[in-house]
Amino acid sequence: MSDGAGEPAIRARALEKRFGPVTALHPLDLDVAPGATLAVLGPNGAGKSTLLRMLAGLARPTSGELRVAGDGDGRAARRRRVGLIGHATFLVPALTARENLRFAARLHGLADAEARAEHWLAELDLEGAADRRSGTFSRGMAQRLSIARALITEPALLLLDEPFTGLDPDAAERLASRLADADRRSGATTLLVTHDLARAAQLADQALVLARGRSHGLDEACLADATVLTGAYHDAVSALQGPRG
Amino acid sequence: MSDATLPSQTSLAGTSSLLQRTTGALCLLLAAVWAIAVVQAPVDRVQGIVQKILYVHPPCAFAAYLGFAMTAFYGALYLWKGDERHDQRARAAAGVGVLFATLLLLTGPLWAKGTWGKWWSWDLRLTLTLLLYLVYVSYLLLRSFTEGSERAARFAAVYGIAGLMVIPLNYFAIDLAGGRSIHPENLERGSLGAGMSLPFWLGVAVAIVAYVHLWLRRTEVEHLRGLLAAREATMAHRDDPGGASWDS
Amino acid sequence: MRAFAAILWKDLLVEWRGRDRLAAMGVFALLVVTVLFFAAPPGPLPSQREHLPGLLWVAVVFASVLGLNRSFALELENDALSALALAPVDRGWVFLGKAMASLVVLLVVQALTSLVFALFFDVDLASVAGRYALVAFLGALGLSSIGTLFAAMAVRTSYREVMLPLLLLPLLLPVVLGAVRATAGLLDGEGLLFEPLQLLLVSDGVYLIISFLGFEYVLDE
Amino acid sequence: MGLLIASYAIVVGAVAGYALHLIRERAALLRQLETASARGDAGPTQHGG
Repeated sequence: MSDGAGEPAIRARALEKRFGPVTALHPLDLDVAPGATLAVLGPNGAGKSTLLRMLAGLARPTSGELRVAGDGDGRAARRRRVGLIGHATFLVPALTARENLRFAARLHGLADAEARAEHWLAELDLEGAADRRSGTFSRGMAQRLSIARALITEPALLLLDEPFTGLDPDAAERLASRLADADRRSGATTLLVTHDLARAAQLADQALVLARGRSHGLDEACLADATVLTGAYHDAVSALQGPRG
Repeated sequence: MSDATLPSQTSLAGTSSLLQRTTGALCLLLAAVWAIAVVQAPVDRVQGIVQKILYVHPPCAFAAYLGFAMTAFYGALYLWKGDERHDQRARAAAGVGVLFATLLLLTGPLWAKGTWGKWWSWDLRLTLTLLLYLVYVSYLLLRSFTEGSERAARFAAVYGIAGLMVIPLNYFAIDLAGGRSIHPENLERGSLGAGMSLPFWLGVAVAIVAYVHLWLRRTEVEHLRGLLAAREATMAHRDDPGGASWDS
Repeated sequence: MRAFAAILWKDLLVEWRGRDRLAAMGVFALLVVTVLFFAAPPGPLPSQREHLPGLLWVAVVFASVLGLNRSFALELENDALSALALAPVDRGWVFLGKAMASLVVLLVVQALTSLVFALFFDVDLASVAGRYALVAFLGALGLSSIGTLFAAMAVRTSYREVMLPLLLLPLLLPVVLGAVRATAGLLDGEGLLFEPLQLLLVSDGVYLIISFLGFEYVLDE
Repeated sequence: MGLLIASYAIVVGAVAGYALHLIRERAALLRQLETASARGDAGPTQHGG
C-alpha cells in the first residue's frame, strides 16, 4: 500500500450532507493517500453510506468540498472512475456471466468489452460458469462475479459497502483475500464500509469512525490488530454519540 | 443539527407574517368591493340572474392555472437549486391549485345547469380543466406514495413540469376532437356586456389574491411540518442510536 | 452512445429470453379486445362503427402499461437500477436505451392487438396497413417515451402497479386522441389526415424532450 | 337563483374554510414544535457544533 506524499486520492474539506433540516453528515475533513485502503466504521445510520454515495457520484454534497484525484467536470466523470461492490450484486439474472461483464464494460463506454470480460472471468476463476445465466449462481459465485463486474472498468476508486454481511466465516475469509489481492494488483484507492472490525484491521491502512453523522479519525496504531481496533472504535463511538451530547 | 429555530417568516411566535396579513386584508377588502359590484351588475336579459356566476366561475380558473404554473416553476427551481424551501412552495402551489380547480369543476356544472339545463358538457374549457385536475391529483398522490422526502420532491418536480407542458397539447387535442365550445362567451373583453367587466375583473383579482394568501399560509405549514419531522427524527435517533437511519 | 446500445441490447436480449412475459402481454391484449367486443359490439351501420378506433387504442394503451411496469420491475432485481444510475454517461442515453427497448416490445404487442382487432371487428386494416403502421409507430413512440420516464418513477413508489397508470393516463390524451383520429381517418377512407398526424408528431417531440431531460433527476437515488 | 347562491356559497365558503384550517394547523404545529423543543431541553435541543 503506497502512501506517497503526493496529492491525496480523496480530499474532503468540511464535507456536509443534509436531507432537508436533518443533517446526515456533519462537516468532515478527510485525506486518503492513493492506493490506500480506508475503513469506515460506525453503527447503522451513522452516515456511512451517505459518504459512500457522495464518493460514488450518486449524491451531491450539501456543502463543503469533495475531490477525488482526476475529477473531471460533473458527476458523470466521477462515476467513470468508481467501482462499487455492495450487498446488491447489480447482476442481470437472465444474462450469462460473460454477458453481464460485457454489459458492465459497455455501460462504461469501454471498447474492448469482450477482451476485458475474458480477462476478469479468468481472474475470478469463473471461466467454467462463463455461459451459465447468473440467475443460477450460488451466493459465492455471484459475489465473485459482482467483484469482477466492479473491477472490469479498472476503477481508480473502489467502494466496498459492507461486502462481508451475511457471509459465513470462511466465505468472508476467501472474499477478504480476493479483495486484498485485487486491490494490491489494481492499486486502486479503496474505501471499506463495514461492521467487521477483524476484517477492517486486516485490510485497512487508515480508519475513520462515524457516529450519528460525526466523524473521528483513528491513527494507524489502532489498526495493529482487531482487539486494539475494537477498543479504539468503542471509545470513538461513545465520544461521538456522547451520553447526553 | 442545524439550529431548529422558529421559521424566519413568523416574526412573533403567535402572529403570522406581515406578508400573510397584508394579502389577507387586501383579499377581504377586494371581496367586499367585488360583492357590491356583483350585486349592482345588470341582469343578463338572455340567461337571467344565473349569468352572474360569470363573476365567480372563470376567476377560479385564473387562480387554478396560476397555481399549476407556480407548481412547475418552483419544481424546476428545486431541481436546479436543491433548496427544500422551493419544494415546499411547489407542494403548496399544487395543493391550493387543486382547491381552486375543484371549485371550478363545482361551479361549472351549476352554471351549465342554470343556462342549458344539463350538468356537464364536454366543452373545451371544462374538459381541459378536468384533465388538469386529474394531473395534479396524481401529482399529490405521487408525493404521498413516494418514500424519502428528497426523492418525492424530485419526482413531483419532474411530474409537475410535465403536467404543465402537456396543457397546450391537451388544448389542441380537445380542439381537434371537435370540442365545439358551447361556453356562452369567451373571456376576451369584447364579450363582456356593459357594466360587467368591473365585477368580472374584480373577481379575478379577489381569486388571485386569495390564492396567494392561501399559498403563503400553506407554504408555512409545509415548512413547519418539515421542522417537526426533523425534530422527531433527531429525537428518535437519540433515544435509539441504531434506530432511525435516514441514509438507508 | 455505447451505453445506449448496451442498454438497448441488454433489454432486448432479456426480453427475448423472457418470451413468456411478451406472450403474457399479447394474451392480455387479446383479452382486452375480446371484452371490448362484447362490451361494445359493432353494428352494420357506419355510425355504429365510429367507436372502433377508440377501442383499438384502449386495448393498446392498457397492454402498454402492463409492459412498461414490467420493464422496470426487472431492474429492481439485484438493484440493477442503481447500476444504471452508476453508469458514467448522460442519463438521457440511459433513458433512450430503455425507451427504445420498450418501443420494440410495444410495437410487437400492438401488431398482435391490431391483427386480432381487425379479425374480431371485421375492420379492413390490410388496405391501409402501411399508413396505419406509421400511426401505430408514432403512438407507440409517445407511449414508450413518457411511459419509460414514469415507470422509472413508479417502480420506486410504494404502490407500483397503480402509480404508473395514475401518472401516465392523464397525460396521454394528446397521443391517444391523435392516434385515434388518425386511425379513424384511415378507416373512413380519408387517408392520413394532417391534423392528427401533426398532433402526434408534436406530442411525441414534447414527450421525448421532457423524458430525456427529466431522466437525470428520476434516476438519482 | 338558487344555483347562483350555491355557487357563490361554495367558493367563498371553501376559500374561507381552507384559510381557517391552515391557521389552525399552523397554531397546532407551532405548539408541537414548542413542546418538542421543551422536551428536547431536558437533553440538548440540538447537537449543534
